[in-house]
Amino acid sequence: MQYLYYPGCSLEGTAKEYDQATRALLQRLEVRLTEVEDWTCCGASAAPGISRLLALALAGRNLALAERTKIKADLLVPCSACYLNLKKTVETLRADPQAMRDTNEVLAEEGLSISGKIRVRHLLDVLATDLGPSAIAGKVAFSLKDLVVAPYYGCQCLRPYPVFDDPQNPTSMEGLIRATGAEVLSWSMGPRCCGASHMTTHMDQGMQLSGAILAAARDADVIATVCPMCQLNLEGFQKQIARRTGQGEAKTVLYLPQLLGIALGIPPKELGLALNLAVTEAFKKRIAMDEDLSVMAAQHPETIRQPPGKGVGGDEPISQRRSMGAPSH
Amino acid sequence: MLRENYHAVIIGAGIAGIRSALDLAETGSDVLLIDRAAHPGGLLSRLDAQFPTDGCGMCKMLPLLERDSAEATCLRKGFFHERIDFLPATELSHLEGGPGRFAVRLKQTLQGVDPQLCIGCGACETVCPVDMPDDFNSGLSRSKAIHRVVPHAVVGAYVIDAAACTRCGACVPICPTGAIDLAFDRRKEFSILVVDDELSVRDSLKEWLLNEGFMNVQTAESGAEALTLLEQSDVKLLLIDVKMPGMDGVDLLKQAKADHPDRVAVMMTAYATVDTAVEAMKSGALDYLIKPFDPQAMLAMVNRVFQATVSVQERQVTAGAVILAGGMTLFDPGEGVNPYGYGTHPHVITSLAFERVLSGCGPSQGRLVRPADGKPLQRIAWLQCVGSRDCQISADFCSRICCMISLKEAVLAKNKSNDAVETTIFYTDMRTFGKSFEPYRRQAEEERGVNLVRARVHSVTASPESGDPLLRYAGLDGRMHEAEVDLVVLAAGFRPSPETEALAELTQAERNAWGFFQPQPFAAACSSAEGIYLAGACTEPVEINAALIQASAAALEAGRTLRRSGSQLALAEGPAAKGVAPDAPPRILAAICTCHGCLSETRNTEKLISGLTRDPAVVQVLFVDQLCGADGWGPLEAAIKDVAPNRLLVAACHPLRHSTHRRALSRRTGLPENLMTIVDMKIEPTEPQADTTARSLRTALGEHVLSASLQMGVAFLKHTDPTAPEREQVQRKALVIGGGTAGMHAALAIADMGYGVDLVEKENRLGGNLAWLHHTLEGHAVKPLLDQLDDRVIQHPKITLHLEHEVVNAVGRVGDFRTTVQNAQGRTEILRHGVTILATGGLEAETTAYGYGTHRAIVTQQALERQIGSGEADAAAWDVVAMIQCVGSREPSRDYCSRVCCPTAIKHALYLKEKNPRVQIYILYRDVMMTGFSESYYTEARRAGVVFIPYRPQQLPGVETSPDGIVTLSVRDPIAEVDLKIEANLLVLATGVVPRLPAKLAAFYGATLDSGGFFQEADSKWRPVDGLREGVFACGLALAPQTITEAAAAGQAAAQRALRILCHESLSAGHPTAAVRHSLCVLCQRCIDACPYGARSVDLEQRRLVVDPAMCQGCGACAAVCLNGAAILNHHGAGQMLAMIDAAVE
Amino acid sequence: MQTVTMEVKNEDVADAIRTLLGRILALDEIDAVMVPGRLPGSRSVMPLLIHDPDQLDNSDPLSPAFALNAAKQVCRLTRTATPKRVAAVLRPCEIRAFIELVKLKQGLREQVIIIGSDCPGAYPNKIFDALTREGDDSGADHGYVKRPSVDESSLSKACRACEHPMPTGADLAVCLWGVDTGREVMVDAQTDSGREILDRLGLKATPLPDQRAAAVETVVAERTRFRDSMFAETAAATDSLEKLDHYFAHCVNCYNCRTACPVCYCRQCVFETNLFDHDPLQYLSWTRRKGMIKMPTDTIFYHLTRLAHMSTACVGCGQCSNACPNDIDVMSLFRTVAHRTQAAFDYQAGRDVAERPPLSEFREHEFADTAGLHWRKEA
Amino acid sequence: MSTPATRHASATDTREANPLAIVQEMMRACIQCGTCSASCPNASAMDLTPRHLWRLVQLGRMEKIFQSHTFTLCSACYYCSLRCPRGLNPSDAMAEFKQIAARGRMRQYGDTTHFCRDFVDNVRRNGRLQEMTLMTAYFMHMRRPTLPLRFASLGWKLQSKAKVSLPTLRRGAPKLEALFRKVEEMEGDGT
Repeated sequence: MQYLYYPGCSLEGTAKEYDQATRALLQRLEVRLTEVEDWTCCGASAAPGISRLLALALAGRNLALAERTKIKADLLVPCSACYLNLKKTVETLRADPQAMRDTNEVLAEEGLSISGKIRVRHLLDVLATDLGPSAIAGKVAFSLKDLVVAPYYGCQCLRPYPVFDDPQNPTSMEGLIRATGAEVLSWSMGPRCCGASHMTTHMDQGMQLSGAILAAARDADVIATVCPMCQLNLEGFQKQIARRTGQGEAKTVLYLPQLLGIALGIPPKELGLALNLAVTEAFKKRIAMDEDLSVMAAQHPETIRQPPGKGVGGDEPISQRRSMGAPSH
Repeated sequence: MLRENYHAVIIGAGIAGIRSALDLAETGSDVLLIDRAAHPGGLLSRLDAQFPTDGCGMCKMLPLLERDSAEATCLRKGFFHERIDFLPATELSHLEGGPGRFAVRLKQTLQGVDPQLCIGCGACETVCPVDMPDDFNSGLSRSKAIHRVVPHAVVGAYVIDAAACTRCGACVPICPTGAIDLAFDRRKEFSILVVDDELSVRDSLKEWLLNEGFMNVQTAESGAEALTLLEQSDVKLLLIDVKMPGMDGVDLLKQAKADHPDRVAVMMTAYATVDTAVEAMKSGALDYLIKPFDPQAMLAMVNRVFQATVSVQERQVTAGAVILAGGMTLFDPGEGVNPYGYGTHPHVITSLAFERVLSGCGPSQGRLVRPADGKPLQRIAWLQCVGSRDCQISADFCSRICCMISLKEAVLAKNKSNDAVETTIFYTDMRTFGKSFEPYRRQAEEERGVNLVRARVHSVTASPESGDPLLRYAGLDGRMHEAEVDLVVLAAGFRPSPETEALAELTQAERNAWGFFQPQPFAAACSSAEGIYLAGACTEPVEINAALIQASAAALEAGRTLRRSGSQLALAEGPAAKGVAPDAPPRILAAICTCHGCLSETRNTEKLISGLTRDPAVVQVLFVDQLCGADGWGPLEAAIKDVAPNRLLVAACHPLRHSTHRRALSRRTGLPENLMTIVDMKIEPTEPQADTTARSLRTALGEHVLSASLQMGVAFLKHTDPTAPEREQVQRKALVIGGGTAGMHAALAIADMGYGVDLVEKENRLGGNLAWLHHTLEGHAVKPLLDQLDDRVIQHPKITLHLEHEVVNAVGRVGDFRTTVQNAQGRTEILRHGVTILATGGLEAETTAYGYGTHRAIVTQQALERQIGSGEADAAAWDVVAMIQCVGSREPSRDYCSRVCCPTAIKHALYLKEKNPRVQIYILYRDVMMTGFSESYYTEARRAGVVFIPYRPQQLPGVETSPDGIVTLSVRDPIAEVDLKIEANLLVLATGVVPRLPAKLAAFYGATLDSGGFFQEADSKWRPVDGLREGVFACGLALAPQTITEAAAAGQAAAQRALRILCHESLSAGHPTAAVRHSLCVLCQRCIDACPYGARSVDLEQRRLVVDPAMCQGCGACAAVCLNGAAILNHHGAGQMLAMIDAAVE
Repeated sequence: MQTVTMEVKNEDVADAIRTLLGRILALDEIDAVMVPGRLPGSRSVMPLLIHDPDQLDNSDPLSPAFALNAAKQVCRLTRTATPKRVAAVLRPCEIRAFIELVKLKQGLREQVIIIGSDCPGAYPNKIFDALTREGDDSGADHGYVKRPSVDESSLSKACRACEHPMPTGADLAVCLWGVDTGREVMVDAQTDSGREILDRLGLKATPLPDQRAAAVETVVAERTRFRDSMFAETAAATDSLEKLDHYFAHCVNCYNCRTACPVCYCRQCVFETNLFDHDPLQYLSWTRRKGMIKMPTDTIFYHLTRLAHMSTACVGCGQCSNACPNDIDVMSLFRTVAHRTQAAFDYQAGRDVAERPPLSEFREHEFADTAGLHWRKEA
Repeated sequence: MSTPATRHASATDTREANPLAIVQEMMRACIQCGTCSASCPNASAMDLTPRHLWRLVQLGRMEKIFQSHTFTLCSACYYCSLRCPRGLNPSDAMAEFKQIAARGRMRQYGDTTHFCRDFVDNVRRNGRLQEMTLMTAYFMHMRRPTLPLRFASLGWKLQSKAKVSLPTLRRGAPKLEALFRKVEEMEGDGT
């Protein structure tokens, strides 16, 4: 299995560990990643706030770079914001020939062109659909038995494009988490909004939304995320939220590939666990992580086997939003 | 028993199918009615009550004339008509030929229980181990794998759910009549070949299959080996691995199918080669399984193939026409986003399921309790537009009937709880678009306290405290609201029924964007395919009366095709049976069913014989085994020919089930049907004996009671008057009053069937409102329709046109009316006719509201349409156009929605937008009544930038005019919370429709008007174009506000109803009918008031009371109120009843 | 004009009424007056149809007895429309019976001017016969009028239990109670027709005296008390099939009660039709089952049928009891049952000609249910 | 309050003539059912509900719309788009407002527009986002001395984890200059 890889700016900065863990996990799962050469910012949510064409061009540039590589593979994106931006750009360009022409005109400045044929895939989509829980279960070296994990999806990998999961009641993480031996927290906050950039622009509102998620994860040991923005909001503002509301305790927040990586016995250091802002002592103890984060102290004796009778594949992708019909006149 | 040649085959036995079938049968056609379900009645079989009566009236569809041709019983129990054969669980599998000569191939799935043998005793149900959700009750109750589909159905009562059945076999020995066949032997023989290069796959598959009872399984490790085996044995099913060395699976498939195309093959594939497997389906593979697969899934598929092979019975018939009446199916709210937690939240159900909650045979026997936990219901919320009016799920249409269903359900819930239950309906537009809908809504809201909240609920979650459903919605006040209720009812919309796609392919009938069948412009009952007609909700979700009107129109079109193709309709005049002289002494043959020997074992038959023959009227007593089956009716027929009785007494179980037999027996022996009676023996199974699992049968009646029942039967027969009912001659000609859309359609329909028509029109031209209508919402030009109708009417040899004539007087009754018409010069003429169709039309209502008449920029929608038609409307000159809806409508003074105004306003708005995209259009409305597929034009109008502003009748928009030609409207926008001033170049008022049916004219024919001045139907739902007086019909705007297409359909429906009468030389209502003993009658006339059918009157000349035999329905109300003993009901006379009572207490 | 007075001379109230009748008969539009009276040389009181004003001397408008309920006789006079009308002096119970018959289209109300008076009650036929035989002829008349509540116990039981002694529904009501009948009687118009007649008689208008209401109330209260105790006794006497058998033990199927009943309007009773000409085998079969049956059969059945048919129309005139040769108290049972059946339909026989008899029509909401049709009847 | 109805945008209107045109185009089919409002996680913090805002869009009430901060509170969670029964995309329409505000340099939306502008400038220069540089620029623009303090602890934490590199000055021409310039040229806009 092979994918083109677009890490995005956050994964070079605040979400370095997401990048590290993704690479380490996929390597362990024998998936080859080819990073798109000379990639630049996708435009994030800011570019559309300035100009539509600029947004298309910034994202389009990266898509064009990906298309230019010789490798015929899907473009894997771990950052939900980048994923949505790139995905939306592809969809827009496919649907709007004028936008396609304009974008190509801009990209021509850099000698690039785009066809819109490339498929943009979220990391969670690849993990849940292409690899599936069985790929994890078969390689578990360190069972996370008794650990309760709250799967937190955030918005932009689910909406507005319901590609691989139910945008309102998502479940794609659950099989993966169970494959590690961990339990899945039953909650309804998985697809709720964390407040996104409100943390910068409307801090009160941002804290309220993130606070609600943290509060609902009370009974979980870990919150698993698949988006740098969500991760930062949940781990970086935990203390401020607790101070403000007068309740709430420190909660371990991990990127999903980190959690899966631990179960596969990948050394914490390779998963960038030291870079996380919220990893509780209890959690460290649970996974028997030693101080220098390099070794797992003991291998768990149990091996988890694939449940019998289940095929590879996982859930059917949820069908795309269908086009609306109108009666013949 | 079934015929081979039919005039028509009707696919779908819901109410529309039944209506079409009855209409055709009543005009002399032989009809085959099929349904994929095991019972007739369709969706309506699950709805106990309909508004506005809040009761059921399905039986009102039954014939009122020649009633003896059908069984006058509850249609929920069964459907019997001498010209209609019903095949349950049957689908169309092939169709060729054309109008007049269709070859129809049908596929009937046997349900495991022989309906001829099943007596509905229920013994099987007690031993069946499979507990599954009951489909009929929407899964709110449990059933067994072998179960009754419809709790109250009499025929074909039990079926086996093949998918759920475990084939444990427990039910087979316990069935006392041996009606159950699980096909074990055929399963053993069923030949399966597994082809896979992996030994482990071959072995495990074989083992699983053997365990499932498939004993004839062979395996092959390569394509070549498989081909050898195929030559040697008759393999029915192949399971083929896609990827094999040498010949691969697809090659094998092709070769295996080459000489045996009916061989079934299923491909087995790894995930990687799914594409190949999909490809293989093009080469004839049925399906594919992805390895590693679940044994259960594999076995389910094999079972399915097996069932399809063994339990399907093919049948070929011919038909002159085909009517598609497959109806619609409920949207599954669990589909897609499912924000309301359907299927996950226990207290969220569909409106159809709530119908079951209300039903006496529902999960809680009609008690108003929550299905999941039995908690008494105190707060119920209905959520409208679930699966409708939702572009996200390709449903840019309105399902039309959900608003009224919810209102009705809320009222029924109120009824059940003595108004204690709190009911709230969350809606977007309350679409009360029919004649009686608005008053019903008003009553529900104002008198019954049903809360109507204009809001779309966003989500349903469980309350953290109680677990009860918690609704979240944004109120009109701009605030978020939460409401906790006990039960959420989702007013789920509708989708085409599942077989629509296949039917479209087989019949070549086109479908629309949403998968419903597409009718032809102005011809709701015509499909795009010749000879294929459309009835009911298969074209659009519709309410009962629209479905029935369209069904009658479809019957008319089918009849027309039959006539055109030279089909002879075989209508027998009068009863086939020869009469019995009134004074002939009764000779009764008593035939008693021994029902699989049960009677002879447990009864002293000698005693029964001596008891019966003590009365010399009983000439012979005959014991016959299985009178319910062909085995029993043979000996009985022979005995009748031998003994020549003039009365027949039968004792058997379930009298209704024998109605078809009885009719056939009457035809073959000449013994009139009304001189046969069937006594219910109430057969039930015994408890199994200790040494066996088998049950036998016994009658539930004690010896004395059985004897008394038989004696009652004898008493009944002895006193039955053998005189045949009176018949009245028919003037086989029609009078149609009004030459608009509906009138012309009605006239042409009747004339095309060969009967003369007098068409009377007040004006000097035909066409009515067609003259000024320019185009329809759908964009069809109106002029060509008018020209075509005009030509056809004028040139039709059977139509006599009376232009500029008015009806000045009329007398008579069904079959013989005399109408005096007068022309402008005052010359009169008397027309004689057997039926009358009132198609006097309607007009745009007049108004003085909003300054109408004071300013030339204030016009009505009709005026705008005229301007558009004449080219006067200069859209380019207008910057702003405003429209006000519901002017003078939906108010207590005119309490109905005119239904055409919203489509007209939007039609005009779209037209103006097209001509001048810059024109701003504001439509001020109360509820946007864009029902059905017209909803998409509402969306289109919104998309085109038309601004819709809601107003409340309590706060009407203000209008001011200025001399510069500008009309200023002031209205408050409730959402934006701003007062708007709209300066418009044109203000268009939608004043609605008023009927033009003078009460005096209606009274000539015994018809009455409703509160809106429209023709009062006999029943707004079930007899939508019939007057209370038989022989008088209405259509078009005189009947109700209608579109052109609806008026055309109503015209045809009225014609079809009229043809039932015209096709007879003489008329009879059938048995029983009322009569008058003049010697006793003192003319107190209580019976006239009591007669609900208007069949009784005083002949003033003769000073005596007369009964119209064609109109009397034999209800007996007259006999009940008559104190003189003068009003009597033939066949239920006082002497007869007294004799039966004496026999009963003997 | 609403109310007028008629002067009473010599304390002869009846004569004052005769004067009134004379004036009415003198009107153009009135052909004849029907009034109780005695044929010369006879003791029995019968309705007389009088055309010649001189014959009014034979009339006895306040007769203390009525051998038959005259309602059916009024029907004979009003079956179809005639050019002129008749006037009829009727007792309140006769008026009520006539109104019931009008509802059943047996007579035309507008064809008759009804003159009624406060009814002190009447003697049973047998007692009246005895009284007149004793020669106390005139005394029976005058005493009865002057002392309306005297000798209550000898009045007919039906009259003593009659809580409607006022001539409700009459065009003209002759008022005796609360009026000084030594000097005058008052005539009150109760309908438009009544008022028209009064207008043309040229009599002195006067209001009704205040004390009248109290006087009426006293009478009604007394009779209601009697009625209720009669109901209780009768109910107790007939509360089982055995007791009912006993109650009607003397019945000989003479059907006199049916003939005497004013509201039994059938041309021929169903019990006189061949429906009850049973097969001899039938009698034998009945006695075979029961061991013994009373002959004639169908007596209880007959009375029950009459109750079923007529109790909602029963006006309580008591003629059934009057007519019984074997002194069966038919009236008490009929009234007891009728009281309940009429209450069940919120109906009162003879109260109002516009009121529809129970069970004769469907109310709109019953209609759809019963007949399966939704039909708005013309208003 | 009573004002004459504003003229509506139509397809031919240019963006300059009617800045609302594009949002109107997007939201015309709205039937004011309120599903968006009820689904919005930020609705409680908004001065106008989304439904109210769309109605103002349909009625063309510019002044009321741009008195409101509603669209700045959209966190682009797309719940409303998921559920809109008309199949509209209110989330994207909100983003469109942000653009209008940014283009129009509307002072009242300083927080939002400055953030976008600083972000894009950062990208223009560096190609990939320099998070620390962005925040510094943003805080400077906002000219609110207390603002940086709210992020101080987080900033320190991030730095201690070496997650944010110190601002490095990129030499030479901005990385994406050509691309940006072309866009500006094509849009004929000084942005």
